[in-house]
Amino acid sequence: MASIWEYANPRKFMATSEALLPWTVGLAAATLGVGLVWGFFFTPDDFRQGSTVKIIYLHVPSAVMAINVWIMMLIASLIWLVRRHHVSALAAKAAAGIGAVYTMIALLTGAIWGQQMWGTWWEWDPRLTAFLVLFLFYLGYMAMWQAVENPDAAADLTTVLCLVGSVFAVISRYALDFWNQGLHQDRFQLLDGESDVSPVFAVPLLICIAGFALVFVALVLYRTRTEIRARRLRALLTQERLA
Amino acid sequence: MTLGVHDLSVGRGDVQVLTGVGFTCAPGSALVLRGPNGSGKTTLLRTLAGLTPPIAGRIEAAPEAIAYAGHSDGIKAQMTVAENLTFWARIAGHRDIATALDAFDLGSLSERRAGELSAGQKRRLSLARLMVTGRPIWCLDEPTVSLDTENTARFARAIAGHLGRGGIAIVATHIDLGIGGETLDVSRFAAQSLRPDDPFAGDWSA
Amino acid sequence: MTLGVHDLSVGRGDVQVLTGVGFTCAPGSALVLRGPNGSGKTTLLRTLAGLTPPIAGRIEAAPEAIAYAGHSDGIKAQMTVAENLTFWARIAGHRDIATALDAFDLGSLSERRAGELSAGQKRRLSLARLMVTGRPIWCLDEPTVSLDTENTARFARAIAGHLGRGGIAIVATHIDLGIGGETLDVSRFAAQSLRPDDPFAGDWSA
Amino acid sequence: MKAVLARDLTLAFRAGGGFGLALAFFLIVVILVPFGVGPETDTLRLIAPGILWLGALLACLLSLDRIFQLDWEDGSLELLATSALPLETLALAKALAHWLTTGLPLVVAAPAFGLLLNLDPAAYPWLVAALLAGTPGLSAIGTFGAALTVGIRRGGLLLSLLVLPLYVPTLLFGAMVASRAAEGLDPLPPLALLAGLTLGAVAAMPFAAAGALRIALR
Amino acid sequence: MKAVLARDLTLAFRAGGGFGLALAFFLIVVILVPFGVGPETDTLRLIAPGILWLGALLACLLSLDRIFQLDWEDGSLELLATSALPLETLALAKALAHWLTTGLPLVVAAPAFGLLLNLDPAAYPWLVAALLAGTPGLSAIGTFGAALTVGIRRGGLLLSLLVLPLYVPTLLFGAMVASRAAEGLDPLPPLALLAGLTLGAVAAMPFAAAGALRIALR
Ligand code: HEM
Ligand SMILES: Nc1ncnc2c1ncn2[C@@H]1O[C@H](COP(=O)(O)OP(=O)(O)OP(=O)(O)O)[C@@H](O)[C@H]1O
Ligand SMILES: Nc1ncnc2c1ncn2[C@@H]1O[C@H](COP(=O)(O)OP(=O)(O)OP(=O)(O)O)[C@@H](O)[C@H]1O
Ligand SMILES: [Mg+2]
Ligand SMILES: [Mg+2]
Repeated sequence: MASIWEYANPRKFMATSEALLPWTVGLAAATLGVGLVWGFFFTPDDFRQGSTVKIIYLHVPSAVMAINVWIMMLIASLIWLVRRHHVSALAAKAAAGIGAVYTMIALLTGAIWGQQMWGTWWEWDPRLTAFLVLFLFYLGYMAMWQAVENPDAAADLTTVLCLVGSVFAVISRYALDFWNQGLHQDRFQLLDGESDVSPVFAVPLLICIAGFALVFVALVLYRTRTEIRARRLRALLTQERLA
Repeated sequence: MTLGVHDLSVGRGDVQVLTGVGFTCAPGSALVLRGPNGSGKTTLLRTLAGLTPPIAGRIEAAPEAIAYAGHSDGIKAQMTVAENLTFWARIAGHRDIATALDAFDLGSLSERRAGELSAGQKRRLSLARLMVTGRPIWCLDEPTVSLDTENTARFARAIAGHLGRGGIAIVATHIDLGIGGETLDVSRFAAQSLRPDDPFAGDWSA
Repeated sequence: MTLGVHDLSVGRGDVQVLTGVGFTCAPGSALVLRGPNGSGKTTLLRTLAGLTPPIAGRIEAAPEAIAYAGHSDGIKAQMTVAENLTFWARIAGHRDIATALDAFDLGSLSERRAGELSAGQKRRLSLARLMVTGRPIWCLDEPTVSLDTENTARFARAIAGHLGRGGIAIVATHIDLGIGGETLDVSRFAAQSLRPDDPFAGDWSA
Repeated sequence: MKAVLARDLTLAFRAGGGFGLALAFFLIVVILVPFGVGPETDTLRLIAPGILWLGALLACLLSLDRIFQLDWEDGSLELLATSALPLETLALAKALAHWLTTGLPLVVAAPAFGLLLNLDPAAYPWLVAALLAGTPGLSAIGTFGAALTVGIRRGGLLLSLLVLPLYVPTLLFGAMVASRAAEGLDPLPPLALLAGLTLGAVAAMPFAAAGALRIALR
Repeated sequence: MKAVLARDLTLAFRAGGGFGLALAFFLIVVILVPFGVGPETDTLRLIAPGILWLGALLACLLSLDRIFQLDWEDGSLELLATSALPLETLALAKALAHWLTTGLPLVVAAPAFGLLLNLDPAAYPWLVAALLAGTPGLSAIGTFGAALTVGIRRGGLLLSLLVLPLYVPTLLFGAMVASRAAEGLDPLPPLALLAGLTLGAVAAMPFAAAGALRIALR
């Protein structure tokens, strides 16, 4: 059987991802479309929050994904560190931009929601703060990729950074379990039996989360391809110069 | 202590500059690296010194045996000549700087701030630094730049002394140094291609 | 445009290095400055270029006529060779960099980032910069450092062309450049004393 | 002048050029303050305009030493000084490039950072107006300071020390604009003073900076 | 190790070395704050511990890029890397030298600056204790950041961006010590946490920094 590591070869990856990309894009668009339309137009308003509750379909998926993306970057970076697969490092680089945008969406929607719910745009509770620090790590991570000339050195250095930032990713997910304080919504268990969110909201929300995840997969494939092409271009230019 | 280099490929950034480099230096022998601008002398010396990892091949000599002196010399402008030398001597684990000062006639300059030296005086200081490292293999990149004739002769004497003590010297230069030794033209090994291990290179059309 | 220097005293910091320097350069002539390390060649050139004010004496030539090239070359590592040259050409008020690129065979390197050049290639870039300034008097401090024989010849041709157009070149060097011209040994003017205008010097006992 | 401006902007956008980092630093200062002083909303609202200005000022400060130091280190500055370009024009071009890469992004982003500190809604437009009027002055004064400290290896801290006192009036009036707006008072007088300060700084700076450069290069 | 330490201290005390400038910067930040937030004594007293910590942190930050950058520029770092000295030891010596020239003076001077901000008298000893426990951690984390950004020309701003988020916990607990003391609460728990953070940073830093240096020098 072919080893999974074959896909770490850029050429192999380009071929496979080319075949996969249309499907992922289609699936992502469909899932996200269904989830958002369902959530926005076919769910009742909340008795307490009115139509504001619909922000949930943007806020929760983007917040969840913002953290997941960082964890994915961590895994990709570690693969680079251990096995020196270039595609893996480039995937981490490609994911950072998406993760940062998700984080920003979560921050913005959270702020708007907070303005409605808590009467303030921002609160300094542990989870929100850790999340904001995570955003800073996204920025620093991208700046680091920008600043270092040599791609291999950049990959190594950003890996170190990614490792350190993971602490804050974990805190922004589990802060409430540690400190059990703060204004922010408790972690609700969408999947276990006694969900505290009525299924009317939960099902479209789950679809939205899946949609955001698929959008991420599609974008990351796309951006990784772009990164590979950029490296390829660089190699070709160098080759031409040397010829 | 012999320096053996076998089938070495060296590069800078994405580019492989030299490939298949091989030579051996017995104790007491010098090797002069020659080659036109951009042929890869500096790259080879940096790789020997352990500053750049080789692309392929083997270097037979502990990196702790090698002292490197390149274009930038690690001299602190705010410290005096003697303080600069003492620092490097202490890092190398001993304290005698008098021999090195003498070898390059720095005695009269030893209390001067290094920032107030002329180009040639600075160069002498960085050559003196080599002597205090006490390492057997010297890798020198254009060591006589800015030196006048008298000091070039001093440098040749220092090299001769080092070889006489069983040391080895690898020297890249464009001009004649009068230190004897074999000459190696690095352009023989010119590769100037992408690194062979670059997965983004090669023909992708297939 | 003639360069005349009359009874010039030059110094660095508190120290007067040369005194009584005098020479004239007619258009089309070169002057080679020689002298052992630390004798004051760099100091003299910097003074001529207007970077260091003279202690005494007169320099007959507008500072706008003089282009200086010293040890540091004002090259931005992040910009390409062509971008670097274009910048200096624009500062000088014109846009043609092709001649300068040709003169030092930089055509094939023009899209390279300047940070990725070897020592000799960088030196060629900084010599090419001189040509785009379009100034008649060149003050060069050890210009052929790091250049191989082929490029030293190129440099000699560039100087010859410049002199042929009625330019002037003052060149400090330790090695033979093959550019002809008169030779001036600066150690003739050696002063190595405190600045004569230093009010804290002299005999205070009286 | 255009050549210098174009080059500085190019360098800022190239790898390691540092564009956008001032913004990031601003953000970080704004985030750190609540940690230091505690997250009580009322306290924060009270000190918000001051902190925003302080953040902008520190972010600006941190990038000042790039203005001349890099050019000095690689010898460009000496060559520019002996070129046909007057040093006054050089200083002006440098200040403009600094403002475009540092001040302008801060102005654009400030309202978003105001949210983090619970700035009073009435103060937002005034905050932006004040930053727009004040930051060019910060760049101009900073360029002067950078010219004074060029040639001193790692003059960064010394530079801050020289420049910060000069920033006091700008900070004072700048913070006053936003806080007066938040309290419902007329913010125009300090704004006018701020604009006056900036105009004065921009007008006088090129000469002062050029003078300082001439001395430093000697 | 001792040789490096001695050299760094010598360099710091020589002209242009920057000793004492951190202190001056600290002072200026502390002075600017009242201009920014207004001179009301109560507000000041409230935010004093936070501002003092913020000032210390920023002063520390500003000198971080000296740690490795100068040595990298003049080639010393490459020579040290090929010398017999392990890079871990080098990083430790550098962090220690940074703390001795930056952190320690801040600790000593902080009570005086507290006066300027009307710090509560009860808080003084605790402020000093907290700074003493916290600033070595700042130096250690900063050394790690400096190692990450060495070789990036003027990485100063990037360095701040990377390091400041890591300073958040130290700032948080540090300010908490003094403010709890001012409010009459028990300041020991945050102080213990602070010391723990510092110990962790000092223990882990040399290895992380040496790793980063190896990559940067390659
Ligand atoms: C700027 C303010 C806000 C930020 C930065 C923020 C951030 C976050 C983060 C980091 C998560 C966790 C994602 C995960 O664990 O994977 C989350 C989840 C969530 N947020 Fe927010 N949030 C904000 C405001 C709000 C507001 C105002 C509400 C509603 C009243 C809200 C409701 C939720 C809910 C229901 C979840 C899902 C619960 C969970 O899985 O833990 N958020 N948000
Ligand atoms: N940092 C770098 N990144 C990429 N390529 C580089 C770098 N430095 C040098 N090169 C390239 O590698 C090749 C070899 O350079 P190297 O410095 O080893 O030459 P050299 O023989 O020392 O030349 P010189 O005689 O000019 O010093 C050159 O073509 C050069 O352009
Ligand atoms: N910045 C400085 N401050 C004080 N003195 C200096 C400074 N730079 C050089 N000197 C001293 O001035 C004298 C002349 O130096 P200069 O650099 O002009 O010599 P040079 O002829 O160019 O020598 P080289 O051949 O070594 O380049 C020397 O004795 C030197 O030590
Ligand atoms: Mg070389
Ligand atoms: Mg000289």
